[in-house]
Amino acid sequence: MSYRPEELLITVIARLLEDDPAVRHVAVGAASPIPGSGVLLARETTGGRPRASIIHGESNNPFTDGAREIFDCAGQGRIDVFFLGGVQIDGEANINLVGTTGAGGYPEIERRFPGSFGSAYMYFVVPKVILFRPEHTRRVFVPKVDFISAPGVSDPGVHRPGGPKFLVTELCLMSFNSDARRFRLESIHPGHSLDEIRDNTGFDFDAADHVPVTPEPEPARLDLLRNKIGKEIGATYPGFAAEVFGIEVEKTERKAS
Amino acid sequence: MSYRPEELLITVIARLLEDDPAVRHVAVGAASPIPGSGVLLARETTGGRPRASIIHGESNNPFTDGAREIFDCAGQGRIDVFFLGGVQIDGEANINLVGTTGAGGYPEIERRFPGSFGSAYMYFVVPKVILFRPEHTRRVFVPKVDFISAPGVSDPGVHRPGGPKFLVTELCLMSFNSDARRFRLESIHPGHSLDEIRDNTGFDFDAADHVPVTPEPEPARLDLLRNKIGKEIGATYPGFAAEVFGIEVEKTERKAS
Amino acid sequence: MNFVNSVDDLAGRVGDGALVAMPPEYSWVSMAMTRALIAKGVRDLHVLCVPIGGMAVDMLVGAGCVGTLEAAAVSLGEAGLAPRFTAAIQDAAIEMRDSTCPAVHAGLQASEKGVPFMPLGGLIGSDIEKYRADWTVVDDPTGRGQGPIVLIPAIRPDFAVFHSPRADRDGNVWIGKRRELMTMAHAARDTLVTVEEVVDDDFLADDTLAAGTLPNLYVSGVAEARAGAWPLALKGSYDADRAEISRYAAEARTEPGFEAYLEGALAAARPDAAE
Amino acid sequence: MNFVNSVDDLAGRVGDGALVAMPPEYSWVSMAMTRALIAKGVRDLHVLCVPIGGMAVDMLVGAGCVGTLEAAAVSLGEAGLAPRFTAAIQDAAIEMRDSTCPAVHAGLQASEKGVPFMPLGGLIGSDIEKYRADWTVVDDPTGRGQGPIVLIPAIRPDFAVFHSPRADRDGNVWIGKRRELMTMAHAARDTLVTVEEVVDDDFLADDTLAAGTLPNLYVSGVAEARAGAWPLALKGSYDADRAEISRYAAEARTEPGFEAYLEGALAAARPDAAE
Repeated sequence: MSYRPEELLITVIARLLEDDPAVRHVAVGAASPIPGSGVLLARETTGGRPRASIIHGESNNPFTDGAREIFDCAGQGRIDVFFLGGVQIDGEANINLVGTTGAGGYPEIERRFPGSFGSAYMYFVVPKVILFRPEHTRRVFVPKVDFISAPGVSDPGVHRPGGPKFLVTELCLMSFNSDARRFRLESIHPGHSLDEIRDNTGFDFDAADHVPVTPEPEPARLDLLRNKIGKEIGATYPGFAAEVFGIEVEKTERKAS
Repeated sequence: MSYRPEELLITVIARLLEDDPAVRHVAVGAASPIPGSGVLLARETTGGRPRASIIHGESNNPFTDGAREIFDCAGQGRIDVFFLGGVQIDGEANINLVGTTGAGGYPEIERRFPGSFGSAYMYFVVPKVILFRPEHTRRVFVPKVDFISAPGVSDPGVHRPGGPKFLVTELCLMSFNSDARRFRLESIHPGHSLDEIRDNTGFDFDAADHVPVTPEPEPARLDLLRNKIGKEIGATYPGFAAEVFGIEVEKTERKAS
Repeated sequence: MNFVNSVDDLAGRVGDGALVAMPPEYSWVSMAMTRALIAKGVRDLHVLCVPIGGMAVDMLVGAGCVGTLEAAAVSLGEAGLAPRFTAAIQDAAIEMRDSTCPAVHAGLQASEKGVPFMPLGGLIGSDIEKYRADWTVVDDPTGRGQGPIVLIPAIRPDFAVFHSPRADRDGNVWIGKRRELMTMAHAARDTLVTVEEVVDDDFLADDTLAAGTLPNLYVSGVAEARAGAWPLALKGSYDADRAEISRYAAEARTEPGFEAYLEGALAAARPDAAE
Repeated sequence: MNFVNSVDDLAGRVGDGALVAMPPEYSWVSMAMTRALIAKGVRDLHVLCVPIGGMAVDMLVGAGCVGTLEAAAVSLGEAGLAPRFTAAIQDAAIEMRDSTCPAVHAGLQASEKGVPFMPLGGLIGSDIEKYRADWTVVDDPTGRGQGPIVLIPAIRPDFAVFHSPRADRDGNVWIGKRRELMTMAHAARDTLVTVEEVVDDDFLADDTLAAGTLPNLYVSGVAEARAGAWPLALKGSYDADRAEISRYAAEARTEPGFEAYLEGALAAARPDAAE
């Protein structure tokens, strides 16, 4: 059964949630259709185990206490999984969402990106942060980020119940070991190779002698995605649903205030 | 024109608000019909200057952010006047809302009263706190309170934009000087005397050679009270309005949620 | 989702020694849960009044359910002093942690934000602050010379317990402008709610209703209890039954009087009180 | 009470150098006020994005109104990077205070509570914390050995500025579940609101509406501005005009393009956009 690259990534994310019974509540930030689809898929395949909260979503959005609630909720320990990205990510899982700097470093900026959003907090308090950055190049995966929006690891004295656990890219799935401060290659997506990954990664990482291939999306999961999840995620991301699943979603009817 | 003692106290309070242009917003706590009536009267006689907020009131209650809002609002500097009472009040304006203790002091309690409510905070942040305690006896006005729910004065290093400014009792009006840490008799209610006040006060206070008599309620103010304010305060305190003003108030119609 | 069969099932989750947060009388107290907790015979509760207690707390104290009480005040309001609370304090039968309203709110907000403490102005020089060993007075820790300030430690209730007019079919609970209920629920590990009725609606799908709704994310259990706040008021639904509250205030002045009142109150539900 | 004749009157109150708090794009930005502030030629604003900025902030930056910008991020969302913001940062034309969402909320909550600072978890070891000289890292000041924590100083905006579907006849403003607007207003000295319409109602008299209402106690001025969020969405009233936003994103890539866009935007009100 043929599939799109987005569908592969969605199933990779869904498995990370399905396989872990400690995942009871997954929150997804703004503009994250692939993680959002992954969560909704995992909820479906597990019979509803992880609660899915999609910030600013037209549905699956339970927040009624304003923009701070998602952070308060995470601080309360009620969010088990969150997704973060990065303009740059380095081998110690430091993430940079601010931009690239010149040799002098911040505040001098060569190329500015939006900013750190809530990363400097969520990375500390959510137990299982999944780094999601499809573009797998040396531009993204650098030896050392130019600006640390949020550090990958912290000194032992710092209260940090959370941190990075996995990294999902267009080429592979990695895990992160915060004691070793290193990524480890867990599986290589079909059609790609360890050499390709090494060539496109600016930091060293661990890998077993034989790294498994990432399983392709199962027909049953693809079926769910295309016939059920696509419509649901389309309520919040109509453009994404149209492009990836070929679904035109009517805007959800909501009573006006 | 004859008047009831409550009407005298209401007009005494109203004048404290009318005469001070810095009084823009007066908040009144729960179960305070006399201060509440005083504020509404002052609002009427000044053409609407002080905003009146009656906590838990059926009307004049602007709070929509829960039980903490009144305290947050005061902390923001948006409340200019608040009323506090006391089971005991001493000559340094310390107030006790907790109860009387034995010789060993708190936590041993001889006679317990409800507790300190928000006094330990409001006394610090509201610029003009009016102590209101009708019963003027040595049981109330003691040399030293058994328990300090809130102190009358603070050390210079303590951030304290607020504090006690006046004391209204059934016998008199006093002001409080926080530098001198002393009360001063400002006026004696009609029919009472300085000796009577000294006899019934357990602490020393300042008094001029000739202390004025508290003005009686003016007919125009009494008219306003009985014909307009009584009905308004009756929405929140029907029993009080019936007893003092002889007004039977229909419960205000409010749409149910 | 979070529905249970009965108030007794809900009360069954509250074990001895639990820290239970309860709202003030103007904010939807679950008297149904109060009676169920007493009937179950729970012991050694740490009750946190948010921030003021009334008849429910007085009954729990009188019934011997309370070991520690934290409150800014306890009173029956117009019906006078809370008799069993007053007696218990005067007899030193419970541990009392005298607080002040904004300190209770600050402690809950600290838990709501997942921080270990919250600063609060005022308090310094009061005996409330003096006798609270768990509060800390520090010189302005930002080093800006703003003077001493009190740090209130986070209060994390095991349970927030309250009543509401209604929940929707998903267990989202209407709280209206009673935002202290939301803070309580955010701060507490579990939130147990009795409601007048469960309605076939989705409060979160309506932007007007969503504004006053506690999402089921924070709700561990909901049980229907008609007249569940009786004899207290449930604003918007029914007024207080002042005669009943006065009767309580009078009878509970003595321990035998309280016992007799309690027996009657536990025996007779009052399903007609909401009418 | 708090009504003024026009958006320009409202904008007239905002002087050069003022600290202005603005909501994120999903939470009712007043584009009408943004245009009025630009037309008036205000300078050296300290704009606080609560916590994320979008087209309004980008326009203010492009028009030279901003001296200092504090935000967790600035972006046009689906329309891509904010072009004038990006250019201004790369040219070091404005002072940027990079923040993170919960720190902005915490700073406003500190002002809301009248305390000098608020503690916040996380942040330690980030370059955000490193470059914020106004933030303080202290070892657990309660002495409980809970480790270091960041103290965020209170942020007290001179003005909170936003748009809303409606105000009532007394100037009470509907905010629904957009509670950051309430925090902004509590924290700010003055709150200036544009609304689609003023309705002959009393939101506070209805317990359902009161739950989502900012009382006029916190509102300094209200002006009607139809389609006042256009081309952004006003949830519940109208959707975003994506074509217009995309046109802006494209034209504002260059300074001349931005100037041309701005000229058109200030010339043409769009009273029909809400239909």
